[in-house]
Amino acid sequence: MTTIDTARLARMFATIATAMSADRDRLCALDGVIGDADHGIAMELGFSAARDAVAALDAGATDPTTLLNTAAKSFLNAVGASSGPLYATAFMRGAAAVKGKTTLDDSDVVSLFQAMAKGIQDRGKAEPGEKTMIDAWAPAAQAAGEAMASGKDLAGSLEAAAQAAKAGAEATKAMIATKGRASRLGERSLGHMDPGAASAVTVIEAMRTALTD
Amino acid sequence: MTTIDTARLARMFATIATAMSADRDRLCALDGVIGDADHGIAMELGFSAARDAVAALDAGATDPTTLLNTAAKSFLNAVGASSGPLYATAFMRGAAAVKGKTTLDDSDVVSLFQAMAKGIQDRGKAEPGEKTMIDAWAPAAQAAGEAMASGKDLAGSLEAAAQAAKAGAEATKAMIATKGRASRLGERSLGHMDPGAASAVTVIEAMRTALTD
Amino acid sequence: MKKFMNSVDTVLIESLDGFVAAHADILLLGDEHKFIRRKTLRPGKVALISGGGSGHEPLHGGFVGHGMLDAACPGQVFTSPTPDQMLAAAQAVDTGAGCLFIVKNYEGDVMNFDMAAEMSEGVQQIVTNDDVAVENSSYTTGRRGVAGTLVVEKIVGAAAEHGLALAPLKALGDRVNTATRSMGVALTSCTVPAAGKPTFDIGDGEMEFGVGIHGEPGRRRDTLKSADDIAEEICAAILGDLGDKAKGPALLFVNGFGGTPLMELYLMYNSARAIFEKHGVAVTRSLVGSYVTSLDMAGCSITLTMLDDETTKFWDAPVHTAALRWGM
Amino acid sequence: MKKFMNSVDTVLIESLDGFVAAHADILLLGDEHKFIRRKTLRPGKVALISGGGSGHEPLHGGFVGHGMLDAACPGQVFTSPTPDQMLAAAQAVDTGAGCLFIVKNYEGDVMNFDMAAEMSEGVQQIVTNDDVAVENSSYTTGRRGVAGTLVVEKIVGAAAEHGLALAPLKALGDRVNTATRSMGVALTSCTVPAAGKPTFDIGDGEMEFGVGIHGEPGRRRDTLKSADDIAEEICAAILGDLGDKAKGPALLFVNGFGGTPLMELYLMYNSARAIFEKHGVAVTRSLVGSYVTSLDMAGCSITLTMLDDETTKFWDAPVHTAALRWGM
Ligand SMILES: Nc1ncnc2c1ncn2[C@@H]1O[C@H](COP(=O)(O)OP(=O)(O)O)[C@@H](O)[C@H]1O
Ligand SMILES: Nc1ncnc2c1ncn2[C@@H]1O[C@H](COP(=O)(O)OP(=O)(O)O)[C@@H](O)[C@H]1O
Ligand SMILES: [Mg+2]
Ligand SMILES: [Mg+2]
Ligand SMILES: [Mg+2]
Ligand SMILES: [Mg+2]
Repeated sequence: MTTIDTARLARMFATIATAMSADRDRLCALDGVIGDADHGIAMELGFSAARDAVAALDAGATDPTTLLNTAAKSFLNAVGASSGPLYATAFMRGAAAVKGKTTLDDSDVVSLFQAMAKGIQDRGKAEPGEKTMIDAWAPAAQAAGEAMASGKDLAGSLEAAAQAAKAGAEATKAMIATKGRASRLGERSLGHMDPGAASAVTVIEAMRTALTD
Repeated sequence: MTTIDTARLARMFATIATAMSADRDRLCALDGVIGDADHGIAMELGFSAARDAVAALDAGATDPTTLLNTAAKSFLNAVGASSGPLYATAFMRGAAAVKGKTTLDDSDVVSLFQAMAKGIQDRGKAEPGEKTMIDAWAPAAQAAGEAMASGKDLAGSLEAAAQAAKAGAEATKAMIATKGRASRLGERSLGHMDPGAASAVTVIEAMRTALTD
Repeated sequence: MKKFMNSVDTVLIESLDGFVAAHADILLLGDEHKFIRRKTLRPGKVALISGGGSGHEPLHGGFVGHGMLDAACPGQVFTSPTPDQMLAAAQAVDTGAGCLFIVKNYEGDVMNFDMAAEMSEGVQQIVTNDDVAVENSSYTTGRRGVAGTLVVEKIVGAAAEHGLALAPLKALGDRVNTATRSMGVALTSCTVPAAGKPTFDIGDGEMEFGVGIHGEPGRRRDTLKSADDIAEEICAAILGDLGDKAKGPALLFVNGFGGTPLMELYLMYNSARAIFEKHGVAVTRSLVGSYVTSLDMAGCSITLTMLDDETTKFWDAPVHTAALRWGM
Repeated sequence: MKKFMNSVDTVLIESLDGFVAAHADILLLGDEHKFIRRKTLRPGKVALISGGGSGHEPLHGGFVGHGMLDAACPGQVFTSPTPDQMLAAAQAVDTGAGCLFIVKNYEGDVMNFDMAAEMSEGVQQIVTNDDVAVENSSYTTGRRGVAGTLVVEKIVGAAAEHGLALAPLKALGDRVNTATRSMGVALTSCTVPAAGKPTFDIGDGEMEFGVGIHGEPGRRRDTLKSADDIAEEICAAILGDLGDKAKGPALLFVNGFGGTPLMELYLMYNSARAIFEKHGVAVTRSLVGSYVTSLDMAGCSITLTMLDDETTKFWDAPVHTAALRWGM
């Protein structure tokens, strides 16, 4: 059983930010096909801002909820694209899910993870199958919960989540977008991976690495 | 000694109009190099309007002055380009020069011709050498007057005018424009014939044909 | 890319600085360029705040002033402003009677304004969605908010000036939005400064029918048609969508996308007006110009708002903003 | 050529029909589209008539109305109107106090207006020539009249409304013209409908410095510079030409050529204002927008008019035209 403290959560944001910088151009290219080509920029900007904001906190004097809310707010105010409110809501809901805790155990992290997915869904009102990041996040949250319920530890649960996200992102290729910018393309969106789903895979993979390695 | 009546003057406008239609594209092309590419259109429009206006008059009941003023007005109102006021003024001055006559003898025609050139010069305030139609009209008017003074008939005088116009137009190639649209080009106008001088040759040649053949 | 600019990163703030300097008699700039606001507020009046991606100038900053908006929040080009901007604007211009956000229906904008609304007290929102180019059908995202947003902002702005409270203002805005339909056509693409090249390729003899104001693709690509044929198709889409409502007095608004000159816009107005009037619409108010643009895109949209006595009165009411001004 | 039009031959009249229909509250169209006039005349007021080639919209038709012109005569695209138009306009709007023609300095326009003036009684003329791009030097034709013409029309229009007689109006107009300097830069060519193709070729990385409003070549072709560098050169030409006069209050007018969006114009305004103020000019009045255009050309001009109390008062005076409106 790992114990995640705020310093570890702060490092998690640094890990995601690094991953986003590396993935930026691919995400912009994906968004260029069915959106407006800025998704990589938005994700890099958002997570860099979140990283900097949480790094500026005094980890010893900050609880996970405050850290996550700080990340949410800085992400939100850095990014005007759709991904801003979606990830900001994710982290705010995650913050609420771990309210009162000073450190997080395995099941707390899975709850946080599931709350994030729920936050994205509540904010964007997308259902699975609409070709959005929800097609990665929803199966990932479900897989993490199931893995934990079946006795897996955090590493195993997040591993299951990452794999489900990957499969979900892959599946968006066969979907016609009915939410987000790509929805105006109708059938023209077929055959292309949703950029938000693609970046979700990167985020989730980075979270797994940062929280379990 | 020929006698020019209003019917003959009306036919003169028809002859010029035909010549202008034939010359239109060349004049537009010349104007395209150092102006705004509409000189052929303007001249065709103006002389077609003048032809139609004078054709509508009752030749028997109209004196040359009225006919020329009618031509001037219809030319003026048909053409928004610089050539409109220039030729309109030419014909109005020509009209004034033959005021009171019912038919024109050789020297009347030469006076009319000289008044036209003077009218163009008064309206446009161009001096010879400024690369305008004046570089054809001024030497043509002078040559016509000198020929007549030296005893030539109308055919000979207009023949001299046409030749002087041609030489004058040719000479504009070596001039830098200081009047008209081309004046903004400075030295860039060098090497190109002035379109208004080129059309003046055509007008004068058509007048010669119509009044002497 | 051929634009008057110094660097991609400073286009927006330099332009905002110039804008507010040129209209310093009526406007102020918020800290960090977060918003543009009226210089003088009217205590007790509901505060109207709009905003959205930049690149649609004069929308929205050009509509801040007496009789229209109290503040506008400019996002980056074609990108929603962020909630901190709306919160800062609300804090600056809410004099106690509440705030009404006017938001164009794009998910980025809607979600960002939603978050700002959730973080505030006493905020209502109007979401405009006048674009009939996107058919409602299966797309749950719904229609885009385009040029009709100006009409909502003008009429609601006048009503707010007149003293209407928050709830009736929201109801009025929704009613105007429901009475409004727009559709656009692009002849060229726009070029986003940060991208440095046209958003889409379009052939010399082509046009994009039903284009959005960010260069989003439209209903279809077609060969370039005559003005009358284009107007015919746009007006048919608007009339078809309005159905029975397309009778009686209306405002006809022909809007340029930034690269189309007035001469062509008035020609389109002439075509569209004839078509609408043939169908029983009485064009009693008109607006022609480039008010809701898409950077340098050549193209235009046609907007029809069905009017009644109340909305006509509010349309006519005095307005003093950088881009719309009459009666004062 | 990508334009909203039905046929080259009818572009102008369809556009004029739309224009007057959209502004039927204040405008009337003369027979055969010879002129646009105010609906309501003020007996005893000197009649102000302007005009010129079309393609510069909203100039001049957009400036007809209370506080500005009484009539405008539209020529074909980039071609002077003919004297019958000016005569018909004068006949329609001269209420007995005489007529003042406001003419941009192009030979076609000057000669056509001259002929109309000679055929009328009681006509005076102001010829505007604010363009410093063409250096005076040996060219007897002199400078072109460009965007500064708007300033002359506004100030003289207000003075006419105020009751000034013909002679002092002409003197005032000449004074405003003398206090005004402009210069423009083109990023793209315009396309004349009848020509169907761009007037000049210009490379992706080039601009034309000192271009005229008909696509005439300017001082020189150059590589595309930053906004600040462009503003620097234009302002230097204006300041250099004004010499000692460039001190004190002034109107700064940044004008778009038709294809340049407001965002860029305000950015240029920001650059130009900083430069002028550094040189001791106090920018007390501002105007930014596409008012004196060159069809669809991307580009802009900067105009500076040195103001005094009287001209400031007339600039501020109420105006109600299609394109400029304030105070009423
Ligand atoms: N309503 C929504 N719910 C969930 N995800 C959404 C929604 N709308 C958009 N997205 C996601 O956001 C991604 C685009 O993000 P981004 O490019 O940052 O925003 P924008 O579209 O505003 O430019 C899409 O690929 C999609 O995955
Ligand atoms: N001031 C002037 N005096 C005499 N001729 C002139 C003058 N200005 C222009 N022109 C003549 O007019 C010709 C151009 O005529 P046109 O193309 O019809 O007019 P625009 O220049 O108005 O388009 C020039 O080639 C020149 O010969
Ligand atoms: Mg995007
Ligand atoms: Mg975006
Ligand atoms: Mg010409
Ligand atoms: Mg011409």
